[in-house]
Amino acid sequence: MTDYLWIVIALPLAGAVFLHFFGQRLGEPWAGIVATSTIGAGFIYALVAAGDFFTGTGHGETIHLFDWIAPLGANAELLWDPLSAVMTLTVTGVGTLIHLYSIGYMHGDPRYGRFFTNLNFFAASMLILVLADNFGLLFVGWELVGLSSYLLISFWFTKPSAAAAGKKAFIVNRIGDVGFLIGLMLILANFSTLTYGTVLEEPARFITAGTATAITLMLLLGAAGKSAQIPLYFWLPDAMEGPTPVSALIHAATMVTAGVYMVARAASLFELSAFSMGTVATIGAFTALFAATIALKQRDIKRVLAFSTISQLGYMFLAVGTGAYIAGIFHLFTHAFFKALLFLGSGSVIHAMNDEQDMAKMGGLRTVMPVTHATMFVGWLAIIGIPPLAGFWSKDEILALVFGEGGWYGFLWVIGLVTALLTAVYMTRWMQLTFWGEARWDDGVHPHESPAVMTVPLLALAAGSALFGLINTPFKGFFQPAFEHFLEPSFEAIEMAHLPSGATPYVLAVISVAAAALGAWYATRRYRGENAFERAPVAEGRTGLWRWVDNGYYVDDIIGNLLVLPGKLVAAWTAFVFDSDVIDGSVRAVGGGVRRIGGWLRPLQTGFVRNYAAVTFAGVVGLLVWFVSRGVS
Amino acid sequence: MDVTAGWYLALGAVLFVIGASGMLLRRNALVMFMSIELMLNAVNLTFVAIGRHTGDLNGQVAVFFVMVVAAAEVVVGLAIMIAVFRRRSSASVDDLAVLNG
Amino acid sequence: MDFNVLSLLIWVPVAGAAVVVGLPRRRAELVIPVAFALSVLTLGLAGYLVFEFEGADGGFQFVEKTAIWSDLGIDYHLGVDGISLFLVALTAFLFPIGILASVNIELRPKEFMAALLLLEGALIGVFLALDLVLFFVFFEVLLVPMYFLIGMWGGERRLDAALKFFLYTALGSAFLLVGIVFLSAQANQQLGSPTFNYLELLDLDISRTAQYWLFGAFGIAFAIKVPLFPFHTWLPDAHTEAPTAGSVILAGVLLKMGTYGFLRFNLSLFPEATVQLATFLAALAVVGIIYGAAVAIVQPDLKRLVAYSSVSHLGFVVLGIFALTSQGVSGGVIQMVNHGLTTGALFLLVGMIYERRHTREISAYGGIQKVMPWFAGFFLFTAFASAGLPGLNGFVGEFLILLGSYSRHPALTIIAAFGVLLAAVYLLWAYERVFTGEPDKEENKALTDIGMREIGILVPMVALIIMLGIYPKPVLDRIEPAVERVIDRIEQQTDFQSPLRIDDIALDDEEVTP
Amino acid sequence: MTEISYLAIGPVIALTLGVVLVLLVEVTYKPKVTWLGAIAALSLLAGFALSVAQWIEASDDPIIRFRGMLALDPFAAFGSVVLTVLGAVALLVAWPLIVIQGRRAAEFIALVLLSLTGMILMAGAAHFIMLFLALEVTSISLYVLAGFARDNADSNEASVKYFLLGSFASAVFLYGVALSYAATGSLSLYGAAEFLNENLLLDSASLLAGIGLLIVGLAFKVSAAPFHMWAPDVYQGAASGVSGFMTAGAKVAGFAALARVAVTSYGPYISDWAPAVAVIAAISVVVGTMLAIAQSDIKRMLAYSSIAHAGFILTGLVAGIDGVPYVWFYVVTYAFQVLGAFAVVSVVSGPAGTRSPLTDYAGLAQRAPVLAGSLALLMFSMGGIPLTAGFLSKLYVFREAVDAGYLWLVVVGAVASVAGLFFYLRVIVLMYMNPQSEEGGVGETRVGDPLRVALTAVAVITLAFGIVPGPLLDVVTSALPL
Repeated sequence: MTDYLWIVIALPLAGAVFLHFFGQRLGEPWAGIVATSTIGAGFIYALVAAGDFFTGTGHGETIHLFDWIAPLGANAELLWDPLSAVMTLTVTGVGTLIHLYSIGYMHGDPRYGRFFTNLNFFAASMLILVLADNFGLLFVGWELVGLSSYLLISFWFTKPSAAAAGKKAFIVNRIGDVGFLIGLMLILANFSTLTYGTVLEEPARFITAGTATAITLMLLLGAAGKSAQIPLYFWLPDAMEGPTPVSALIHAATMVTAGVYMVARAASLFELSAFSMGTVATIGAFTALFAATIALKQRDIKRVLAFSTISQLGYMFLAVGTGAYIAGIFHLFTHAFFKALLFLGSGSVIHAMNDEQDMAKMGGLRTVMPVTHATMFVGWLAIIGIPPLAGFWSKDEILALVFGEGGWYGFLWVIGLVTALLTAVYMTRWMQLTFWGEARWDDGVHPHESPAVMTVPLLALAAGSALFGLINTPFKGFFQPAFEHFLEPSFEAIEMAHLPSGATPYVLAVISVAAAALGAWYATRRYRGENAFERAPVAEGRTGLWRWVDNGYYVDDIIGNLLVLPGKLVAAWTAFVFDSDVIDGSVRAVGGGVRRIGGWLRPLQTGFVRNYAAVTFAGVVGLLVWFVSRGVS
Repeated sequence: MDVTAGWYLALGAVLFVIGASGMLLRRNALVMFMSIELMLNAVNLTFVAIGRHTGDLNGQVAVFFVMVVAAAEVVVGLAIMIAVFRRRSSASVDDLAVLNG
Repeated sequence: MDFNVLSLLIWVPVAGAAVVVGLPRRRAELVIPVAFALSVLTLGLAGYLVFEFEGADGGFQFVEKTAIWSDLGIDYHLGVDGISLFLVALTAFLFPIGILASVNIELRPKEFMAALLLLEGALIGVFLALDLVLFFVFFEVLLVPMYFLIGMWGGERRLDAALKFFLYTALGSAFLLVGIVFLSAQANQQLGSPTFNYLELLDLDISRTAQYWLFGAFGIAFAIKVPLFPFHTWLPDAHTEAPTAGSVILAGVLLKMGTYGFLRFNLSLFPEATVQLATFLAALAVVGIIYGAAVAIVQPDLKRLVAYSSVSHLGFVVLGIFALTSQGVSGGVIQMVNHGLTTGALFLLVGMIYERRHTREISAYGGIQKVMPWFAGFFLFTAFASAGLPGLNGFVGEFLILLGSYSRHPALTIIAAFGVLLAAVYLLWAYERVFTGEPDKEENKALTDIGMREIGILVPMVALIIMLGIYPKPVLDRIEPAVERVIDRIEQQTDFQSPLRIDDIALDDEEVTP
Repeated sequence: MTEISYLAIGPVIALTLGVVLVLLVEVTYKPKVTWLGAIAALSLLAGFALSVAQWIEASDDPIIRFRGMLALDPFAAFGSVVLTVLGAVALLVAWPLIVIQGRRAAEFIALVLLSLTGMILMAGAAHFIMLFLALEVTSISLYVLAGFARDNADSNEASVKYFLLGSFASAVFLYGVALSYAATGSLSLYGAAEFLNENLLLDSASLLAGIGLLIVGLAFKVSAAPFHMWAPDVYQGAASGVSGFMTAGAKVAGFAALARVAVTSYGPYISDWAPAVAVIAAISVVVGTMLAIAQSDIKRMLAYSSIAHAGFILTGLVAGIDGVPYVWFYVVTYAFQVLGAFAVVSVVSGPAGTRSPLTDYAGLAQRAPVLAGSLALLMFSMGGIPLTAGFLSKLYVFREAVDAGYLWLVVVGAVASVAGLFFYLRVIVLMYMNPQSEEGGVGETRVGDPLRVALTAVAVITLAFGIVPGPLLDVVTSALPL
């Protein structure tokens, strides 16, 4: 069965190729149906292939397809183990639903076929990423998802902002990729190959803790770029320029989680360096808090979710940085569901509001869009972490494990808790401004419930967000942590974080639920009534701070003015002053100089016979001096 | 005191240099040509002196050839100059500096 | 071997040039078909060569040797090994495309095609010559057709560009010539008979100081050709002013003569000096990588942008070569081919848009993806290939180079890695400005998308770009042995030990059963 | 009486007869100029045949005849072979000029043949007096040829300058002969060599001074810097139809004489004169190139480039006897190239013209493909681009110089040859790539048959010996002085 695992990648890839040539001709809805079915089939195949893992009898195995760059040990080899299985299933599963949803959402778009080409291509790239058996192939997927994200963000290329956003996303990702590349250099220099088999199995055989720190920090840079963590988070909000399904699939459910997956995959490397682990966790925690604060004051229905995604990814980094790999992957899994759900829901809203994205012009949609609202309600509860929905289980496991580590992690736990509170606030505000309260629609806008092809995925995702938490509860019997058992084989060699003993977990759970509830209660009250959308979460007055928050702490401006602009100036100076005047100038100077010398010599040719004779005679004298001196000595 | 070949050689050298300097300093074509003749005769003197000194006839014989050649040069040279100065009043070669650079 | 395929590779195009010139004036319509047919025939020969080539053998194959100018020991001596094989193939591949791309030449098409074919023969000769004088002859003589290509069919500032190109490169060749002559004088003393035979010259033992001087003499010539910073300023002018086919050949093949020369001659003939100077040249290469990219970012002229990107990309090649690790050098070799394809394609694309709008100013465009979707697609694809996107050819080379160089030049390689980032910057920014947004200018609205001929030109390149990106194994397998020989030789001749060797890499495909 | 050898002076006799016949026929019959041409052709043919006979004879046993006056050796034979061919081509090139001379045509032809006689003797002279006579025969006829266009101011000036400076140089040369005679006691080249081989001079000052002055005298004839000042003015002032012959012939004969004197008489003192020659070579190359770049008249440009080429040829001479074959190779191929170049000039700016501004060549490629093509080929060859004789010549002399330990000279030469490309290419740019090629360019473009033949011959020589130098090399390597 696993021998043909490549089919999982090949299906969406074939779909992409096929649609590239015939997609436009196929048109609606067939292009979408083809795309959806390819990835759906992939999902089913993966499900079957993962059978052994469910029964716990499976073991990881490598499938060698063909040699790629053999000298680097970077060949087309797939690794099929529980971890990659989970990722594959998430990608294909959620992916299928989002493909399905897009059939409706992209209705009437002139480049309908092209859209599904790219969507399928993304799925294929993502699957390469998660199934790769060496860092080389991983990097292939790593960059290809970057490419497809570029293509999809700037899908509406006639919109300059969209084009710019796509470019920004790709370039910021490239910054991280450079770090990743340097990490790979270090790996090859120390392991002489990139295959997981050699690198990840007892890396201590080859490298010291110091080298491990260097390698992992470089990989972390890559991960931060891909997963929009500090310092490379700022591309993700702009990425919302893309069609909403794209935001759901790429910028919420799958691609952005690649960083988390990579850290979990390279756990054995990270384990070697406590410092790197600490860095991962700290970055995660602070990103979570930072993004959450910005989310508090966004007006764009999608940008809220974007920052929320960054924040949630922060949780995942916090988890893997703590050694709670399975918890991290679990949160990745649940988040894939409820965040995709929320995005698709907002998409449904945007659709209904004639592409209006400003929450200031929404409100009171509950009545006109019952299904959407219902599913969003589930998503909302899930993300703020109300039991027994998925978000609760995953987020609280993380928090508990972090708490269990103690020390610095204790502090990170506090941040995590505060973030949980803020999450409740901004998500409640989001619900409040969008669905509840009075309607603030523009004239001529007649919201309506979306077609079934869009609502069905919503319902499916809602179900997932509601139930999938139960597969990993810390209890016994039916509620045993199945997910954990499922993943354990992938982390056998790794020493994992442990839950604090005794009743502490339950106490922690109560605390965080309380925090969530508090936040939700507070937000519902604060964001009721007139101009709520302009209100700051807490009392007015210290507007200075809120202006900062409004503008995302001016990060974009700082980058623009402190990095991009000077960079362009330097480049311009190099090009138009240094290169053209100094370097080329000196070349031209040599050429011109030669000619000028000729010009100087010309007047010597006076045309007067006497002078000619004089020169000749001078030559005679010179020669005589030479020869006679030779002769005398 | 007896006059050795060395004296003649020295005299030849002096004459030669005088001729050469005449070539460098004078502007009149004819005078320049005369100084060339002077140089040639300086060489003749040298030849004779050496021939006498070594008792080798070649030296003396050479002189005749040089004289003949000199004569030929005179003929051609004067012809050329006439060709030039038919169209010009002065005999100064400095007027002949159209070609330069 | 039943026939001298190498000689044919050189002389078919040259004879072809004669044929083209000989065509009767009134049958002008024949010129392009004939020229094309001949170049395709050459391509066929190259294909034969690639398939008959014995992959595992790192030595020279299909060797031909006949003494021509025997008095000085100058031979007509040809041979091909893994290093030159694909450069020859690349050359043979690019010329039919170049010819197809210039069917619209009005001015003296006959002479144009003849010049192209001459150029092809000489270029192939450069890569096949195993006699230094023969190499020099090809190396120098191909300046002439290239000079005419730029000077007669080029853009507005073509005269300066052509002259600069010719003189600059000729200056380098002057030192090369002195070096070659000096080398043969050494041979005269050591072997008793004068020779320019590469294989025999390998046996010379040259004093360390002499090696430095010779390395310098050869190096300058090649550094100018590559071009290595700071000898690069002839390149943007020449590339920009040359006609499309000219730029394609110039960027695609001509520059490779420099890197090839470094690899073939400097590394093997002067190993001592090579080991000593490797870091210096790698440093120059890295400067070139960053510098070329930085300058490319702000170029207002699309063609100049691509030209400067060549400076950056060739920097990678040189870095790989002077990593002196088998990965690095192999990466360098395959990157030569990759750059030939991608940059060649980019120049073709720029040429296509130039034919329509007669301007290369980026600011003159905008939003043309809407009117020229196919063109935009090809351009974006090529841009990403050039930016080293995995799965496309550019990545394989850069990946090998960077990972192979790190263990010898760690700091430099890390800096070089940022070149990959900058490549994305200048290409995507250019793409954004030219293609995205709404087409505002009337001329741009009126543009017509590329037609079948142009797509036909591009498709083979795209196919190769993908092929080399996904399955480079056949190419790498043929390059490896030759590269190994070079490295082995350096290790024998000096106390240098290559930090990374294929053979000590543990390629274990064992299953991961954690 | 074995000292007499009519074969040794066969070519000379043939040419002299030609001279006499041309003049007599002219005065008696006043025939059509074609007849005079025929006579000249016959005498050149005879001269050529006899030279070949000399070659065959001398290659077995080279000897000296006329009591040490003339050498009958491959060196001399080859010299006269080349010179007779050169003379023939030169007459073809000059034919349009001859035709327009009317009744003076005979004199012109006679002078060309006469100067050829002198040149042939220069290559064969084994005795300093003989050499001096040959030198003068050559020079005097060239003085007259330079000023042949009596009513052209430029020509007058050219001939006066040439005459005065030439005689000056002859005097210097002669004084050198005297000094060397003083030191060796012999006026025979071989006698001197004998003497120097047998006795070691205690005080070689006068000998070396003599060598120095001899070198000056001959360097002047081949227009090597700093004894070159006359060359640009003379070559420009002379009628375009004949300056080519003056350049080429003087070069061949001058280098033949220089080579023979240097390697036979003073071979033992090579360590003394080679450095001096090297310096002269370097100066010539640099000065010639630099000034050529600054020219705007193609005749002057060619003149200066000929100075640079004199330097390159001298580069080969520093290797002594080993270098002689390659000196031959270079000077022979170059002689024909420069002849061809001036031939094109003589068409574009008129056979009797003296000025030939570069602008006349704008767009020549459209107006006269043949002319432009041949000139381009010659320019590339003079610039040393491979597959032309010019490249191999340079390669050979460079190699010899390096072997002789003059690497610095080779570096100078190599760099200078690149700088030289600058002005060779500029001509090509004008002819082929000139933007306003359609209008610009006023030069004449009709090519007569004689000229066509000459150009073809030159092109063939340039290309053939550039691709398969073997035959010529076999000859020159055996064309060594006794």
